[in-house]
Amino acid sequence: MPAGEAAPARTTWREAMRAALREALRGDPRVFLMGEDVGHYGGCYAVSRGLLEEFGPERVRDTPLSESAFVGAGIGAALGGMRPIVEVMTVNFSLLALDQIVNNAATLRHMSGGQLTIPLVIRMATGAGRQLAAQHSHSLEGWYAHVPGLKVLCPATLEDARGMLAPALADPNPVILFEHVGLYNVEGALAPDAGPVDILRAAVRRAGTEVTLVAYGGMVPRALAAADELAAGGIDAEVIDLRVLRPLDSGTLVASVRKTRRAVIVDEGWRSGSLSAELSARLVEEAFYDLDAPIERVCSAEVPIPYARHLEAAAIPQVATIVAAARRAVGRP
Amino acid sequence: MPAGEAAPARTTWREAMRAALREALRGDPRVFLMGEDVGHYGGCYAVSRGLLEEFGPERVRDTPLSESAFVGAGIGAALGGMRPIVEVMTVNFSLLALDQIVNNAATLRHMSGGQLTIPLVIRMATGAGRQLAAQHSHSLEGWYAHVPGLKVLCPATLEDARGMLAPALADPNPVILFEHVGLYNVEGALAPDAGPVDILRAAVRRAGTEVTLVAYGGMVPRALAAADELAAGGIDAEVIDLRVLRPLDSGTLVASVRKTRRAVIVDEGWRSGSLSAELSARLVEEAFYDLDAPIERVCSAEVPIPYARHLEAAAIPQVATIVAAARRAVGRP
Amino acid sequence: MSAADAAMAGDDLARLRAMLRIRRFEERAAELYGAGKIRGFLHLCVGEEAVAVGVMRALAPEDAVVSTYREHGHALARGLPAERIMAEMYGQAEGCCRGRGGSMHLFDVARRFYGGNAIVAGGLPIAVGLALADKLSHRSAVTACIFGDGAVAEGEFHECLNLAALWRLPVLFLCENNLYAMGTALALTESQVDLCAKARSYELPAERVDGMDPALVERAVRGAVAALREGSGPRFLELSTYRFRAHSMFDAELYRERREVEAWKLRDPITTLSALMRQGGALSAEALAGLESEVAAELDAAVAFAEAGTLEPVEDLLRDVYATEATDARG
Amino acid sequence: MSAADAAMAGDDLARLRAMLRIRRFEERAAELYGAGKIRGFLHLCVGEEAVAVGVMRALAPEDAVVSTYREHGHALARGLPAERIMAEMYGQAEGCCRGRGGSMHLFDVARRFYGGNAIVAGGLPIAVGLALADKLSHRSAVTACIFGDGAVAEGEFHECLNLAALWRLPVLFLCENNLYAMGTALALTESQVDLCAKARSYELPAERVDGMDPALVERAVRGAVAALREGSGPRFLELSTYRFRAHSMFDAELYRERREVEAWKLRDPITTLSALMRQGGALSAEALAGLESEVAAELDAAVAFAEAGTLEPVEDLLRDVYATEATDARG
Ligand SMILES: Cc1ncc(C[n+]2csc(CCOP(=O)(O)OP(=O)(O)O)c2C)c(N)n1
Ligand SMILES: Cc1ncc(C[n+]2csc(CCOP(=O)(O)OP(=O)(O)O)c2C)c(N)n1
Ligand SMILES: [Mg+2]
Ligand SMILES: [Mg+2]
Repeated sequence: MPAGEAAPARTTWREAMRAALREALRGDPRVFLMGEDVGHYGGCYAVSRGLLEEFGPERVRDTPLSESAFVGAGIGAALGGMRPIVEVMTVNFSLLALDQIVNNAATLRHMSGGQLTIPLVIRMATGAGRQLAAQHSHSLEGWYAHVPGLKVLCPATLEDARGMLAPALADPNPVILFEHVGLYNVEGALAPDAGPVDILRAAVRRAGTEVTLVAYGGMVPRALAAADELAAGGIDAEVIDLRVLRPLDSGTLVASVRKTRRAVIVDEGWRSGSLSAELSARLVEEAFYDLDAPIERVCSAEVPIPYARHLEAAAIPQVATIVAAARRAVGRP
Repeated sequence: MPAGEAAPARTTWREAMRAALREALRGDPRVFLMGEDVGHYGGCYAVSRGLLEEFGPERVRDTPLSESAFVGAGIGAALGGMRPIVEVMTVNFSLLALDQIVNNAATLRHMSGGQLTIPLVIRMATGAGRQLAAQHSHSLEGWYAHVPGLKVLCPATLEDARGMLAPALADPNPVILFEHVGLYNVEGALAPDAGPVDILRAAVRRAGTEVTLVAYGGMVPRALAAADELAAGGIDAEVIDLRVLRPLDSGTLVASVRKTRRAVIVDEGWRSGSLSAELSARLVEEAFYDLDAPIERVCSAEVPIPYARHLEAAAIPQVATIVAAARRAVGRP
Repeated sequence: MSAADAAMAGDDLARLRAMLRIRRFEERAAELYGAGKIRGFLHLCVGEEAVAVGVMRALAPEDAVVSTYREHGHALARGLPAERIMAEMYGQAEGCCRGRGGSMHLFDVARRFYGGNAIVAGGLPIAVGLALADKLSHRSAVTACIFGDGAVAEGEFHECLNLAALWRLPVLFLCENNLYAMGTALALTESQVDLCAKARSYELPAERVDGMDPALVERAVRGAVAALREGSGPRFLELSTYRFRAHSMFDAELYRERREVEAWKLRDPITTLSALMRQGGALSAEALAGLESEVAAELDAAVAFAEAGTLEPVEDLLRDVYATEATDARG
Repeated sequence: MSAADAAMAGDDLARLRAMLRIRRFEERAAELYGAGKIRGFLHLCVGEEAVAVGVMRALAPEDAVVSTYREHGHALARGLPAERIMAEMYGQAEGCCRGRGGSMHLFDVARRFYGGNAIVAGGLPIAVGLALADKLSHRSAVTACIFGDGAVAEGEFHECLNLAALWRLPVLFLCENNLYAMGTALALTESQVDLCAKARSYELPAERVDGMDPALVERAVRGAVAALREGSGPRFLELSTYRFRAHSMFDAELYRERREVEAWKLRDPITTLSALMRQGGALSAEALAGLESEVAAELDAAVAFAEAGTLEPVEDLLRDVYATEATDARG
């Protein structure tokens, strides 16, 4: 599915990501992809399958299991003028590289008085729902969103999966791009000329008047499903897809809540200290007098995500729990 | 200053910590201290000075620069029946050990169906204010407070510096204990029989009626100073020292805000996604209808903490900024 | 048959039975995965059974084991009941971890089996700490720390081999070298592919062992464990082996040649040992069939146990996130 | 005096001057720290000047340098103006990093001096990446990556030596072995104290060099850089040296004997070289005095520059947290 040519009407989220990678590798010789098993294996979630064959081992580089070294090497390569795309298999493993990301990627520019530029993209999978248990299912996007010097993106739609990589690479800052494992197999139609999207603003995915549901990444489809269910019950919900986790676009959120006067924040992170808390705090700061009810948060239970299907499901936000929260918010529980 | 005997009327925060360590090492042969330079050097902030001489190299263990290995070894030793106290020099370096802390220490008990117990204490310095620049001055307590399976303590007073270690060691869970670098030299009087304190509740450090100032660790003295200044200006502030960052004692906080109806949260973390956000969210959830004004947050600027004194000061919360926020909250700016 | 020969034959039979049990368990697991009974990531050790069996036979009950996400064989050989493992993979309350861990996270504190770690090299620091606890407590236990060739590239490998050697801790580092980390061949991950040479650079004795022969593995581990118990410091064994199946159930196996797999299958530890025993007259066709049906019966029972299992109540989701009383932590 | 001797003498003089400049700079810094003009952590390299000078003389302008928090000497020898460094340590806008980095974080992109990293071993991955960029771009530059003996224990050392060797990247790993990491002696941190042996386990050439002799350091680095430029893959040099002063301004130096320090001081690279030059007639007392006053004048000017500096406006605090336009990142 070469970029620029006619893409199939139907595609998967995974294929959209792959098309974006292929386009990036084709379009700029400074771009290369590196990470564990991105090459010969085809990517642990099969996103990069076929790219080694097309671009060769210099540009699609399998790395040893050395998260700190290869993420840091991405920083260095960006300093050296390249446009690296580094894949970390999942956000859990990214903890092994967090020193490089926080202490180097995020600080070097400011600390050097503006001398250094780090045009780096780090992609990583995140989220639960595949019964991978406690060491593979965390959602730590909120941590990255806490760090000045980083930009953090979280595509939810096919358009964003296809279109966020190019502007992330064009951005002169380190950009973390999260891919929810539950989305890879999502199928849908994508315009043949789908291209770059903005990486500045949240998006209203469904307009509504009575309550605002805010979500990002893997929770967006659930928020939309909840809105459908609410609509069936006579409640008109607006759904906002955050898209950009840092810097946060609170403006779109505030505008929505000014209208609906009620908010439900959906976040797969553990409740305490998740990004949902920041969104709540911002709403209180920027729209306190517009709120007619306490802000509801639907987050993951504060537990290492368990393997068993029913426990995992109970641990993470579900359509039903979102619906219930929205009903509470509008006072029709 | 042996524990149990008469302590000097005056002591420093550093000495109070040291007395707690000494007592722990004396009282339980399963306790040992390990970390970089805790022994021959005397501790990077001189907390453990003299302990090697008293307890020998088996129990006061200098480690190689290998944060992941020695923190993980602390987890293993705790599993093996010891009561390790692991010192990580600063929270910035703890990123190198975060995989062990999040993926192992915090998950093993739950993931094993309750079979494993990890009575481990990890001490680390945190905070800015000593012009140590961007790789030594972060405040990431909020990250740790996000993780189920961990307990997180942050002593501010001499009593807590002296008294939190014993209950932390007695706790069968991994406990992270943060020591703000700005507190070590604080001097004051400590009762000769100062001993264990609770590690469950926040504390009201100053009663007041018009606005609640919430702080923890290094920000507590600043909140208290701000309260004094506010009192001089005729505003009666209550000051709450959070003490326990996980599990959060929102009860004490809510009770205070029910009374004062206004809250200012002081947090040295970068504003977006700091613990202050969670506190704000909880107040909205638990005391929405009691709030008479938007919650104010006084946090660090979203910037890698710079070296220059004036820039560092501008980046972190100051008494004046706390006072100003409180004035806004009570509507007398 | 001399007494020694008889003992040896008995040992061989025990080894064969143990390996067969693992093999058949893995085959069931694969089937049950296909049937949707087991979910998540499933990593099978088919082909590598000799390592699990050889290692565990050489350990004493007081020794500790730290393993990886490819640990069914280790767990079974260590004595975890097949039914508890099966129920765990079914996600049932009767599983060894109440269904919370699944395939990658088997634990059994009574048998000092400390997981089941799915962070590559993440178990090494824990093994070092367990050994430190044993040493500080003047116990003679050793900790067997199993990991794959892929783990060798991680910083934790380096930090832990150094720490163990520096402090002369009773850790036996056991590297299952199956030549690949997922789809990445050893030569693509290590500048020095001689892993024993790497280990020796930390000043610890290192030896390569044929990991397709359970008796050789057992002998090497016994020797190492004996030295460790005397306090001679940590050791490293590289166990050359091969996984016959995909890395996990999601692996399309694009990275290795069919031929290579077939060549290794000729060295199948189970068929090799049983053929040898048959030749030597130590195993009749009936005995082998008997073994197989014994194992099948055990696994039938394990599956039935899992099928009959119950789900942990959702209300217990938060149970054991925290320990609530100060129990003595030593398992 | 032959032409070669004259050249050599000229080189020696340049080396002596460069070392003296660093030594006097460090002494000023210590004084200014005492006076409260410089704050934060201050790590001096007094005693280690031969390393900085030998290394930097062997590098070309297109080469990159990655250093540590003990980097004043490296920065000065690399050509960063003393006044910009001094102003940086004063926290002034005229500092090389606008006062944001301070002593531990000196950067100069024009000279490809990439810090100034205060996370031990944190610079190594960056060096690997810089070298990867050079290699992928078919440039002949090499990256000199300086770190201390303490960094060798970190996982990143392991990961990076492997990665550089595996990919044959033009990184020159330069380990300043001053025998201590803060207060912890090498034998307390490494099971194998022969750091070259450790490096060789990654299949890269390693050599120990007397780090108290700038000419020997320079020769070794020149040789290594020449090989690197030809694409022969990374190399490791261990530079044996010693810091004469405390680790930082907070260090009570409880961990080493006065006698040891005194013994090393007898090998002071500056007094040794100047004595040799004096003996050989290559340096008169007047010339030495001249050097000293030249250096003093430069440092007086640097201090005056810093004293006259201005503070970055507080309104600019957030400037450069993010880059705002797509600049070509290569410095
Ligand atoms: C830190 C970390 N990085 C990446 C992964 C993903 N991953 C799982 S298994 C594996 C390969 C490990 O290979 P090896 O250690 O040789 O063990 P094997 O699977 O061959 O038994 C990888 C890359 C992980 N689990 N942990
Ligand atoms: C990751 C990390 N851990 C700990 C420290 C604290 N620390 C600063 S310097 C130092 C010693 C480093 O020793 P070495 O690498 O030998 O360099 P030297 O100071 O001797 O030049 C330590 C432990 C740090 N900066 N970074
Ligand atoms: Mg392998
Ligand atoms: Mg050193």
